[in-house]
Amino acid sequence: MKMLINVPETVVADALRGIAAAHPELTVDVEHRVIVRKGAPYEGKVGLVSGGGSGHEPLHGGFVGRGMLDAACPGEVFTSPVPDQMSRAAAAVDSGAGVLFIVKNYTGDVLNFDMAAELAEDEGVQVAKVVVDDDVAVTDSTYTAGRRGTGATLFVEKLAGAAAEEGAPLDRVAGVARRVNEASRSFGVALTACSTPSKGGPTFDLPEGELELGVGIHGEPGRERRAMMTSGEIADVSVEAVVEDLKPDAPVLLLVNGMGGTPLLELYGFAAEVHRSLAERRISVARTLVGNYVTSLDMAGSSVTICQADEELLRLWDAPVSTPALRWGC
Amino acid sequence: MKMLINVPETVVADALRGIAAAHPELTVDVEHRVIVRKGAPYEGKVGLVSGGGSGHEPLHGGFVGRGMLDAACPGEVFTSPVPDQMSRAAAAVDSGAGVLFIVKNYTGDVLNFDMAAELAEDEGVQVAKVVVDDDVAVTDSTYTAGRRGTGATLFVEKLAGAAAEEGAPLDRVAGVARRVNEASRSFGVALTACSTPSKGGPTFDLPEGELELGVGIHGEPGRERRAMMTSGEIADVSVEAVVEDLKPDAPVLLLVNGMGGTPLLELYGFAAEVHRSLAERRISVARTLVGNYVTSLDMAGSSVTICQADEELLRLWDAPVSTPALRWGC
Amino acid sequence: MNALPQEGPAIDGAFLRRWLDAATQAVDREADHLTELDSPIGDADHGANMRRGFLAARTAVEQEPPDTPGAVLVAVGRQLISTVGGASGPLYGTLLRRAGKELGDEPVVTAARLRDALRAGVDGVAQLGGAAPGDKTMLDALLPALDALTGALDAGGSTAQALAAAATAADEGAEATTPLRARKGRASYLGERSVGHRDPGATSAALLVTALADTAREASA
Amino acid sequence: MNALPQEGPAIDGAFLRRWLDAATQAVDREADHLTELDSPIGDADHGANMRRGFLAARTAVEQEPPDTPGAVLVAVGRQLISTVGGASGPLYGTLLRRAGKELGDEPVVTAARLRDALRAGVDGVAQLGGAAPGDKTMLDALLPALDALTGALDAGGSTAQALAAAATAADEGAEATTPLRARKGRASYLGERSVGHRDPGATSAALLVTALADTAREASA
Ligand SMILES: Nc1ncnc2c1ncn2[C@@H]1O[C@H](COP(=O)(O)OP(=O)(O)O)[C@@H](O)[C@H]1O
Ligand SMILES: Nc1ncnc2c1ncn2[C@@H]1O[C@H](COP(=O)(O)OP(=O)(O)O)[C@@H](O)[C@H]1O
Ligand SMILES: [Mg+2]
Ligand SMILES: [Mg+2]
Ligand SMILES: [Mg+2]
Ligand SMILES: [Mg+2]
Repeated sequence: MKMLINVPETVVADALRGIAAAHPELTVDVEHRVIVRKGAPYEGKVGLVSGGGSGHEPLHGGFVGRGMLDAACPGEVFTSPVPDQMSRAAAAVDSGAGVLFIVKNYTGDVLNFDMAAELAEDEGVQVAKVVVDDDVAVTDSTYTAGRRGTGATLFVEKLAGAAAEEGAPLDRVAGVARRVNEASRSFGVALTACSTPSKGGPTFDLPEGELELGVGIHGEPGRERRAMMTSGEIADVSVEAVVEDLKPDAPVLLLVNGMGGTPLLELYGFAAEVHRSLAERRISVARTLVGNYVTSLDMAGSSVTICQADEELLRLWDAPVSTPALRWGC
Repeated sequence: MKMLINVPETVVADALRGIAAAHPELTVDVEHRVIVRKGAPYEGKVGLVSGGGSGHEPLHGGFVGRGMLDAACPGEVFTSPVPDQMSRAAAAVDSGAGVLFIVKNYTGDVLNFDMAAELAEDEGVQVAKVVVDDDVAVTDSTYTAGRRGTGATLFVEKLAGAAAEEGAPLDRVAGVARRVNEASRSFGVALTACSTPSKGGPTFDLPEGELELGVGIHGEPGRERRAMMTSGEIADVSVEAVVEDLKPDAPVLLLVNGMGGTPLLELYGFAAEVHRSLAERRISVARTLVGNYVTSLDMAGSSVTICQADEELLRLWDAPVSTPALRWGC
Repeated sequence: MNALPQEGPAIDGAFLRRWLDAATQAVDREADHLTELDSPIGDADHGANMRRGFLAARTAVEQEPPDTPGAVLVAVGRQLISTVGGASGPLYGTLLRRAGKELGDEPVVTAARLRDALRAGVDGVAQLGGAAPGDKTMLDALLPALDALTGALDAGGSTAQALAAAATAADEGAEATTPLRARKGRASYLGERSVGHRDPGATSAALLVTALADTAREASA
Repeated sequence: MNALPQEGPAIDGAFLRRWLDAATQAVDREADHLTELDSPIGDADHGANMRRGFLAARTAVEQEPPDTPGAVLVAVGRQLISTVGGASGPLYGTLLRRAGKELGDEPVVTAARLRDALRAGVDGVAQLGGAAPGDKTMLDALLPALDALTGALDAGGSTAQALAAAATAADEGAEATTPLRARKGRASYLGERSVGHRDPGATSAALLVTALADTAREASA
């Protein structure tokens, strides 16, 4: 599998140098692997820190900036970052108002963020933590590590980020984050596996005529393999899965997310089918975001995330945001 | 080759329905295939119309909005749109100040836009045309259809769009567009071929150990096949090609563009190497844009575009823009 | 004992509508092959483009059948221009519109008149696209076809015979594009690498001329 | 005529530094295999993770060699925590830090003391990760290893023999994860589909225990 890289060992460091070159509005510590919003800490503002394995770009580094994250900690590809990164980030963005850790629910991420929280608290930083677990493809949470954190992470980072920007205190920012996570559900589909630099090839093999339903964002296979479907059928399966689980009774925020390898042309066509499928279920869509936001390297496929929105969440969604990957209102 | 589609015949129409669903700020005429900025025509403002084959998203539809295009006309995949689309778009965005057609230099695009210009002028619309031809991979312009229009199209649409937004008259807007095209050069590299819906598979085959230098954005092979290179080597070849041809003596605008299938993680790493390579040639970079903007469906690869910038162009670059794919300052 | 040259079929509106039918069937049948040819030296869409255009043209002509040969050609040309896109749309569209205009509203035309009209159309293609013979384009099938048509008619051949000769020449012309280096269109970007591939547009042009010959043969049979 | 149980080598700082060396070599050698195992039921990074962590640990320990066994284990544990990431980093890091702390600053320890320290470390893993035996994790190699170690020592086996028994048990435990359905970690997302694949973490755990046995064997040889 050919990749636009130097050597697998430097992929993350190389990307950080590129982010530094392209985004003067960010402070990138390549050695310690922390991306910080210029000017942080902001007086009186709660600091938002997230992070996770690399390979999901623009998540999380692309969401650092006004109205969203104050810092992001990229780990190796598909490997959660180490505690030192998050404790360093916490120290860098804490204005005294405390720091919120936004953690996707994976054993590695949870363990490393927990250790980081201990370190940060030792240094006198007040830390709150929210774990994102929106993936309905993980059915039994008792006999698994629990639902995975996927697309809803974008909603949590945007909405909690907006609340923090408004000056809300740590407990309220954390409250918004938890509320958003509880109101969100995701379901992912893969048409191809992705290839990681360290493996140098596909992480699993998926024959021409088949697809994987219920995949995560780490190149792991899904819960079920099926014969290839049309965009409309995939939309129905995805929408059914999230609606069935959330049973929304208010307009939703919709993320039609590309896994990375699916062309935007196809993704917009899929978005049309998702809208059709939601309309058939009498679910109205308040806002729609279409694009490659929570990716799995070069995997072809998509995920659908819905978040039941109320007045406050809609206001926070529309609030100004200015990051490399998400920007409006300013 | 698996695709997230219904049937090849409806790919473009499906995508247009999705764009309509996701972007209330645009008016999408799915039947006649025209994407128009809401509120157009704007009193006294020159209208900018572009278009081309589909498969290059977000180009052009993703660049419709304040400070950039007033309308875009998507053709079938890799097939230039038909004259009726552009004449219809011209009529929709002409405020009386005239319309600029921004055309990528391909026989089909040029012929169809020319016919559209005739139709529009018959209807009393004043039309100016600029042909973008920035691809240095096409060496002899006498024995070819001439240099292709690729990454510079984004610069032309952004900068001419900003000029129009400032209220510049048609001849000045067209002048800016031509100046930007003359000051821009691009060079593309493919690690894989792309697959078109109509063909259902790769448009050419590129073995594991090899890459194509000097590719266009229509899945056509490049000028030369080489053994696979590192990100740094590809950056050097690309930078050498554009710098050699443009010989810039002022800071440049830089676009490090992904062909669609290359993960953002890799693209940022490549951007770091491009910066390094430019610095080694003593060329300073005024602004950098990294992302999948002028794509070739699922092709893995990259292109580098530089545009020599002066005070005016920098001001126009920084001017507010609000489109689905490019947004800042508002 | 060779058959004496016999007068061909009447070239009227019905004749050209039958041609459109035959041409549409041929394009539809060969679409995948044309797209295949357009892959190594193009962008893999020629077959899809031609199919889309001719299906639209046939539908339009069936809805309100023009009754003169000229009107049929103009209608088909218009449809191609407004449905094909790409390079081939305006080029084939111009060819047929020019030829149709040339024929005016005569209800029936001779093979010689049709030849002159097609000549005007092909000149239009050369003008619009700026290609010369040997540039590896549709012209490399169209020009030999016109010459063969002229030669056969001058030699007193029947319409069917002359069009058959034209079809053969078009096929040979298309075949002969393989060793050429493209100087126009997408294939030209490949430079030397365009050598060794048959030009898709020349191939589709041969299909259209062959459809004309088939129509005449069946009419005179 | 079976050999009488003979006293094993002294378990001091040098011994554990040699273990680190052997473990690092084993992890480096098996990295690709570990990543392979992590592909079908994980995210294809376990080998890269372990290699990165142990190379860093060896470098750190070489730079300033801690002289007590406890200090070596604590140093390695710290390095793993701050360089590996993923699930295995904190888990292995905790195992070794706990074990090291348990040993305090004694310059030389008996096999029994080491066993108790490792038991404390493994308890830490169970606590932190919340996994139970049979959940298809590193614990399924670590727990059998501890039991075998205990059994062999109670039976009066030498350090080398006891650690060899532990290594065998760890290997068997890792092998025995293949038919299990994962209930913790990434593999658990696959549900039934995790059955039939060997757990990468259990496999790397066996490598670490085997390195311990090899170190003892070479020392006592
Ligand atoms: N300048 C030109 N003059 C004449 N024919 C041309 C010219 N450019 C391209 N063609 C013909 O058009 C064909 C390609 O048509 P098509 O694939 O439908 O359009 P596109 O190249 O825009 O994808 C070529 O094979 C060639 O025969
Ligand atoms: N909760 C847990 N308790 C014990 N071991 C675990 C747990 N979760 C995962 N592991 C072990 O970690 C291994 C995976 O490690 P690694 O691939 O490095 O981390 P990640 O799963 O984050 O990519 C698994 O094979 C398993 O043995
Ligand atoms: Mg991992
Ligand atoms: Mg085309
Ligand atoms: Mg083509
Ligand atoms: Mg793993």
